[in-house]
Amino acid sequence: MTIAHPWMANSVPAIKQAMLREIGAPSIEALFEQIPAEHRTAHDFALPPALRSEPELRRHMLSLLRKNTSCEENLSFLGAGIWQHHVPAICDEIAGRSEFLTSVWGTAMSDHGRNQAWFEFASQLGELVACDFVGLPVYSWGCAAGNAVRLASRLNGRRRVLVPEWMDPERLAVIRQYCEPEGMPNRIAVELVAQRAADGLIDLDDLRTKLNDGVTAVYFENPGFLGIIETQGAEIARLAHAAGAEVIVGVDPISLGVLAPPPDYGADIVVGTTQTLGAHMSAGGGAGGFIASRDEERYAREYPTLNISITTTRNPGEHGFALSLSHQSSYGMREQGKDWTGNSVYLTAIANAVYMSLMGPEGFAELGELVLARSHDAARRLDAIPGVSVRWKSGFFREFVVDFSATGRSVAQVNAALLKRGIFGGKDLSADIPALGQCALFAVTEVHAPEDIARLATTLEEILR
Amino acid sequence: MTIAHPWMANSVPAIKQAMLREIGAPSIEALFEQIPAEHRTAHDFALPPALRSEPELRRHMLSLLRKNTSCEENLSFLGAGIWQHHVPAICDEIAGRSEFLTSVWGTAMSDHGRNQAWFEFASQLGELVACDFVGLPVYSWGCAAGNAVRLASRLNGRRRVLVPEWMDPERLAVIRQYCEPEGMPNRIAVELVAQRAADGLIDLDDLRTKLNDGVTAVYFENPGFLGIIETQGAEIARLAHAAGAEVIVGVDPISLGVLAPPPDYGADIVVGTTQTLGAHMSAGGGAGGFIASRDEERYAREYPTLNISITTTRNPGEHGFALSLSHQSSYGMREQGKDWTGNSVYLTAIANAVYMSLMGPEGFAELGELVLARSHDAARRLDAIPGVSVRWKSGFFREFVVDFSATGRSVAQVNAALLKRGIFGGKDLSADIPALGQCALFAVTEVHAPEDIARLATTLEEILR
Amino acid sequence: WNEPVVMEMGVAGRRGVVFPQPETDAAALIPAGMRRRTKPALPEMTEHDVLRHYLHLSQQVLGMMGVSLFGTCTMKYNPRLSEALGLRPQMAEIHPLQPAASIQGLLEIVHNFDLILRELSGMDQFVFQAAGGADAAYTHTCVTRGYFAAKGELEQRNEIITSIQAHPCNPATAATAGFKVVTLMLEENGYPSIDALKAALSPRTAALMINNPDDMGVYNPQIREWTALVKQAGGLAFYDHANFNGVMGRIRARELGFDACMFMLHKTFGGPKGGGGPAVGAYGCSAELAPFLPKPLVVKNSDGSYGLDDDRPQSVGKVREFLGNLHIVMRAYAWARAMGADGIKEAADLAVLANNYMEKKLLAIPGVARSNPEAKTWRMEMTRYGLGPLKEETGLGVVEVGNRMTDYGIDAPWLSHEPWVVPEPFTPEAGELWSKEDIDLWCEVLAKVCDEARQDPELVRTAPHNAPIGRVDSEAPEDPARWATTWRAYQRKHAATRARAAE
Amino acid sequence: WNEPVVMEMGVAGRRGVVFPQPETDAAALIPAGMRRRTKPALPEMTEHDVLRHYLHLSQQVLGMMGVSLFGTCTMKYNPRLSEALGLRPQMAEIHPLQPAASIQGLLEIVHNFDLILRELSGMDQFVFQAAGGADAAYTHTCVTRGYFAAKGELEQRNEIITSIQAHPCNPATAATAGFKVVTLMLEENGYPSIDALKAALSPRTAALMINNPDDMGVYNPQIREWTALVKQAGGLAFYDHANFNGVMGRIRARELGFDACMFMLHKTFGGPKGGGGPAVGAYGCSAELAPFLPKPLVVKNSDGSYGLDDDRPQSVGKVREFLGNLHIVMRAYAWARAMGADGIKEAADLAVLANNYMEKKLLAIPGVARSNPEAKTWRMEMTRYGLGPLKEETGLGVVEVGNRMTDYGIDAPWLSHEPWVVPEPFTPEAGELWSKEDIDLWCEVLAKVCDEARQDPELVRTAPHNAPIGRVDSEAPEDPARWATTWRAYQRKHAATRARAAE
Repeated sequence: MTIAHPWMANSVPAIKQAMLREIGAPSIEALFEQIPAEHRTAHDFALPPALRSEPELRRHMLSLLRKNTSCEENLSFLGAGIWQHHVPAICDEIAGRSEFLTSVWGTAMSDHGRNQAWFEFASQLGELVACDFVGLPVYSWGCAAGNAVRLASRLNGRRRVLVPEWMDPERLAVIRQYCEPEGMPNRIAVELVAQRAADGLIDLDDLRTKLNDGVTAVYFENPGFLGIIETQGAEIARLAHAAGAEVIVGVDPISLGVLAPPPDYGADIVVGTTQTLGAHMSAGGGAGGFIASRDEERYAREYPTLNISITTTRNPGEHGFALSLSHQSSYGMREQGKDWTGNSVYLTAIANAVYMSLMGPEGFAELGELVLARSHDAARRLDAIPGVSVRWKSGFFREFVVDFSATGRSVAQVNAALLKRGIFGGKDLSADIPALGQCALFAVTEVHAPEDIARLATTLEEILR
Repeated sequence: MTIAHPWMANSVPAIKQAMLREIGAPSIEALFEQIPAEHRTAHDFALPPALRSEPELRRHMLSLLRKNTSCEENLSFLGAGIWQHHVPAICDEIAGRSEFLTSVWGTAMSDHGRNQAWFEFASQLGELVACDFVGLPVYSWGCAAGNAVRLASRLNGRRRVLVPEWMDPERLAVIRQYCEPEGMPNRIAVELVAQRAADGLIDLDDLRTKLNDGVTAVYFENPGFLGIIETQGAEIARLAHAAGAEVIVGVDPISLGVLAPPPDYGADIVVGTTQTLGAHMSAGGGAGGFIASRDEERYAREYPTLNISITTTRNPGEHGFALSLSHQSSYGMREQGKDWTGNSVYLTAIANAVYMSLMGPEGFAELGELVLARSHDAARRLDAIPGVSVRWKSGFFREFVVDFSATGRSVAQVNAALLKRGIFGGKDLSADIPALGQCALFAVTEVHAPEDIARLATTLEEILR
Repeated sequence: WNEPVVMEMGVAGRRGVVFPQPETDAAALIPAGMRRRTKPALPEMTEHDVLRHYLHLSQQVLGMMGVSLFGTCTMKYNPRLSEALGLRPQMAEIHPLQPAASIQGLLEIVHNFDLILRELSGMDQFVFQAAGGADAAYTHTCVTRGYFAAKGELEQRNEIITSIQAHPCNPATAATAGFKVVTLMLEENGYPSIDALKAALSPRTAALMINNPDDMGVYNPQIREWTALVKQAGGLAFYDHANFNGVMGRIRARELGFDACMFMLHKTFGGPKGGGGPAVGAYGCSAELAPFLPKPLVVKNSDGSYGLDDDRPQSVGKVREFLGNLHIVMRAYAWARAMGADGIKEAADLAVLANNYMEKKLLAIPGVARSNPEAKTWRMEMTRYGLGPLKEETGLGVVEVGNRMTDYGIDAPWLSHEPWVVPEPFTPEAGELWSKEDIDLWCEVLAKVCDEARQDPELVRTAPHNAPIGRVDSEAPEDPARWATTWRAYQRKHAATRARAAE
Repeated sequence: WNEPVVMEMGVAGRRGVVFPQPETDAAALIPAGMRRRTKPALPEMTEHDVLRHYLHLSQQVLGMMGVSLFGTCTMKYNPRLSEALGLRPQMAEIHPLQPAASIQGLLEIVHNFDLILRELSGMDQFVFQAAGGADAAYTHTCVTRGYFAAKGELEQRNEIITSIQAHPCNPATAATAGFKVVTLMLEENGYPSIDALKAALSPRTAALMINNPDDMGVYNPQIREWTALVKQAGGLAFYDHANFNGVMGRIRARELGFDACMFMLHKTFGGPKGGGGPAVGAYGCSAELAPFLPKPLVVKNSDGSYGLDDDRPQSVGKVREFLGNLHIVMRAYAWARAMGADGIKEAADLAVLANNYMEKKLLAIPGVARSNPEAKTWRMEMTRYGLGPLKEETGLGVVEVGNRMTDYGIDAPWLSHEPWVVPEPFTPEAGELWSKEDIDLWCEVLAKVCDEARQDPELVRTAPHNAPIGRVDSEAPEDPARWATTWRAYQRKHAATRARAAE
């Protein structure tokens, strides 16, 4: 290269020469002496041509992005693990600040501001989920659930976990991965508990049947995959605790301005998503998870996460924030550590902290009520379309199941027709839960105005006419 | 209002009450006692409904912006005062930093970083235009030219200014405004100097005829409105100086990596745009201007701008940056000040500073050559289309005049056809310079790839077939 | 950071941005003699180095990072949503000469915001070409010229009347436009008398340009009589609405008899300060003056679409190229929509409440005096105070106190426009943004520094101690031998200084 | 800023964001008993207050604002263009379940980046589901399970071999996946011997997971023999390419006999660190292993369009929901395109050059020792050093020195993964970003601090003195009675502490 690259300060030939002179090496090639000749790739790499100029690169990238159409131009009712909630502008502003964007891990003193922001993430999330101990984030809700099941298993040494039958297949697949496949000696068997067709709630009879002293934990969600609010939490927890199992509840914290936090009905460990708290969907890149519990030593000592604790400093009255219990992580103990940890979604946690600070108690309450109201409005409106019915007409949060079976069309057909009209219909459930027939899961949030709901309904009427 | 507004900290009813209690006022209404009852508007204001929630506001604003199509989705060849150059990403990053975005005017110490950035704006611009004195920015190129003419008139007490005949009508209108209309006692008469049809350069004979001891300044541009590089600058300056007039040259500094800076050919005062140096077009909101000259006291003492000078501080060896010559501004002397000043485009100046730092000498040289090459390539390609001819086939920078007269179509018709195919054609010159016939001014910059030029040409061929 | 000047940074050969090789040889395309001979001495840095440098500088700006009650500037929250919208290509990548059909959303914003301002002012048409409040004042002088030229009175009506408390841009733009400036002085009640106005009015009167309330928080209750008298004399009345924030939703300029007014969108309407723009001075006027407005105007067509009206033969032309800083108009429109009529009125309520609340705290501080002490009414949105008593007692005035305040994260207060009618003036404006706690903090810091001025004057005299740099030498920037607005000038003069020192 | 914890901020009733009133009554829609009874004790703040708070915190992060040669993290420039692109709705507002037809651009990016990584590694298929390097290592353990399950050897092959210098994520994910971990120790030349490997291999061997070069800058020249031996034993060889930066463009994992490898897009490929993600561990493998990869895969259809292949019966399923952090893949793709093949190779060249340049400077500092001092070759992209000699001389080690370095704007160096094989280790990595001057500065500061450790040990012991806060108490976070990862826990324990103190 004759021209220096803007991202490589020493790519100037004269600087390279000066550095070589300083160390007394004849050439850069010579510095690679450790690599045996026969290890080296003979040919040059065949990569697409370099776009070293920013205008060229920008042009190319925009030409690619332009081939996408997003949930901004289109009207989307997709949910099922990633949800379209409003992302306040200052979440982007703060998470995009160079200081946060490019930070690594300095010391508690040099990275004080970021560590404080993380502590504030955990503190505010702790308020929402009513838990005193909150770890730094993990990769996703599914990963958090997987970690939590393993944590429970380490606590009680048992190897069966009960989960709801109609779980998100995406999340369930992740949990299964964490629980190890058949044939592994320490496998945790994942067993499904039936849900009642009438109200979508967990079938307590089936739960009782499956609960025994081999069960490490009962896991359920609020709202569940199909949007249903599980009202039997206290009874489920009572049964689980009676059998010596831990109770793990998965939640979307955005619902907790209106819904009771899981510890209120007996949860020992709470997991869930952080995506809805100020993170863009980003094709799934907004996913993030958390693990929280009572601040009891036996729980804390089994956390796989990195954790930040408030502490004091040399200056009287000053707060500092430092890693807590890091030795038990994989960084500290390698294969003896609790599961493993590494880079996760720490920047998202800062956006989450900003989001929760903006929302406050009233924001979460207002948003929760708005989501309840609009999603029920939408359900009512769709239910009124001939041939379309809403499977469970109340008792849900944000998402609800729409049954197209009686229209004679498949969800795939309906969604294809909607797509032509600029609408992403609900997630097709027909393959995941065949028992439901041609059903789709529609998500309605605060980003959906009444006219959006009306547009969906009239468009569906038009399609199904 | 019962709910506090997110932008008004004291809109909480309890806080308002506490503040009223503290001052002993019975009500907020009472605080307005100074306004006589008969001054008060009786009715409530009829404004559109408030969109207090950010999601609603965002939705509304996006619905409006979506009705625009920009030069990003469309291929644009518009120039003529605002140009589409590449804006490096870090210009936006820096100019968008909260610290710069919301700064006002503290002290030299509390706003040190911003003052330094402004000094760096002036210093780098000074290198490009080869001037030692550079003021803080003014509103636009046209305003800068207007200020410069008035500055010249204050220097030599004369009241005629000569400008090229084929000036940008937009910019000329601004200059005329600054020179005052007929009937004003201190009016500076704006007189046009002919340009030669053959090469578009200034007609020196006409210039000689009009130059006399009443001329305060000769103003010309490089490149001129029609893109033409004025090669007779030294001769023009010689003639002007011989007549006792000042020489004011308007430039786009982005050309100065390849073109000679105006003082090289005798300019006394240099003005121009700052928009091309890292500012988005923003429908004209990117406009900005500058005034520069030799650092001679008699010039400096006539600047209407605010200026930042480097200075020392209490700490040995430390640089500081403070206002210079502010007393002569309208802030210091009201109607006795030099013209007037006020808020201008100071944030843009920071983006400009970042841009110039990124570009460096080689960046400006490369960009200048690329613009020269691509604009000439485009001109050649268009000139080859039957019926289409390029008015002046060389000697221009970025912009060139395309003559559609022989096609039998008007520029308006051609542009309408281009628009249908996603192309913004060149600026229609037929009304501004009727003598040229059906001509349009096309701008080609580094954002235009060879395939864009090919697309323009083949589209024109298709339209004109 | 002890950050060097960018001109000292970099290494030859480094690049911050590169461009593709041209497809044809460019050197031959430069006309003879016009090729640049010596390269500009710009820094040569990587993209990261440039970014890091300006990030460092950004961290050395206090402004609204602390509490800034910067008077006459109406510090508001600048919504970051609007900043993000401003970077959307549908705003940022719009060329002003695009066909109207391609910018319908933008024109709709401009038109609807025009309607909002009409409602708030009673005027009949707004234009946004002026790039700041002062530029809007200038626009008024241009419209005034056009109006009287059309009436054949331009040569006769060559005086513009203003008051000593009007913003300096009013006399300055009037003078720049070629008018003689007649300045009225304040009387005891805080505003010039009707008699003084009458004495100033004549057949030469072209216009009155005035603020109300002024920066002392005093409202001229005779303003309707004023506008009537000006009208009677054949002149135009222009309302500089720089201090609109305290009267929003209470009064309308047109109903008070004004022919024209201006709003500062970067202050009153939530646009970002940006250290001084891009800004907009929205200029509105009566139907009688509208033909003379700078052109083009944004209009709504009969088919509901929006267009540009350039066919305005009486227009005075342009005050700046194109339509103005429409990206700032977009922000102001968003602000107004987020506030609504109720919100705008409440902002005025809170601004006035906050000012009077702050006044109580400030007057409790020994050493602080108030402008127009005899005016016993509640003040409007801001009030001028003075540290004259402190200065007499300690020898330390508002400059030293301001410098010391920055050590506590409080940006130095705005002092006063020229001329200073109060000794050691300062003009804090609390507005509707700042919380009661912020105002309390601001006053506490002032009280503390006034106390320090007595207890430890040297500490205050040598302040700031906690800022990015030490107190600057402000004499060099006024000395032709030492001032330097560019690095090249600095190097030349610095070399000269060293050479002299060596002799 | 002496910034309070956000939980202490705000005033009841303030709002940061509001929402429209619902059209229907929502209260009735909450099932009985499921309504939240007490509101979460979150702060109540205005939008401006929240912004200002987090702006203050952002200014209290050093990181790359100074010079950060943070080893094993390969600090690169994170292009801001990609950050802006990431906020485009066509990236940010994409739902992962959108129909493939609506995300063709994204899928094209993923597929073409897959091709780039295939070319760089020789592998046959990449997948981006893993949300970090460690997650990619875990992906390997999952694929390993799937592969041997399909062969019916899962119960038999229950051991994974790694080395003590492999990144901890390798043994940790292997153990989490249910494998027994066999760890090889280093020998004098800096890597385990062939004999040790042979002794570890057996019919129980499922895989080898290894880095090369390691963090000492030592390249195992026998690595081809290693992979051959593993293959011979029936196991899979996984190349943890954490240290790829120094060998980019020189070697290909597949040609060295590896079955799979991973790249960290947030390190080697210019993605932003973000303090630890969102990240991507790109996992690539041979065609033989590809059927077992997590699904779905992004594929190019015969018609040139892109789609998702979910019909992969042998797939191990998922390691994380959806397709992974594709917004980071987008950034990595942009980085790779901006670099090109030549640029990527040059980056490796410069990283190795910089490391050896830095080494010369570091070894000139009294008190600094080098890992594997007997290895006399040029090192690869980074090398581990130790302040053991300084510690012996002054009692001050790398923690104190690092704290003091931050006083000079140099972020504390990365020390070492566990276990520490060098006393008082630190592992600086210069990479291709940092300039010669940055490296010089870093080394000068280290030299200065080592000198201070001798001249003024108390200054170093009590450092930092110039950071946002003083040195923290790191014992409390390990004490169950005092640790508090949330404000609510802190308040409870703090109250308990005070109560005890009061007794």
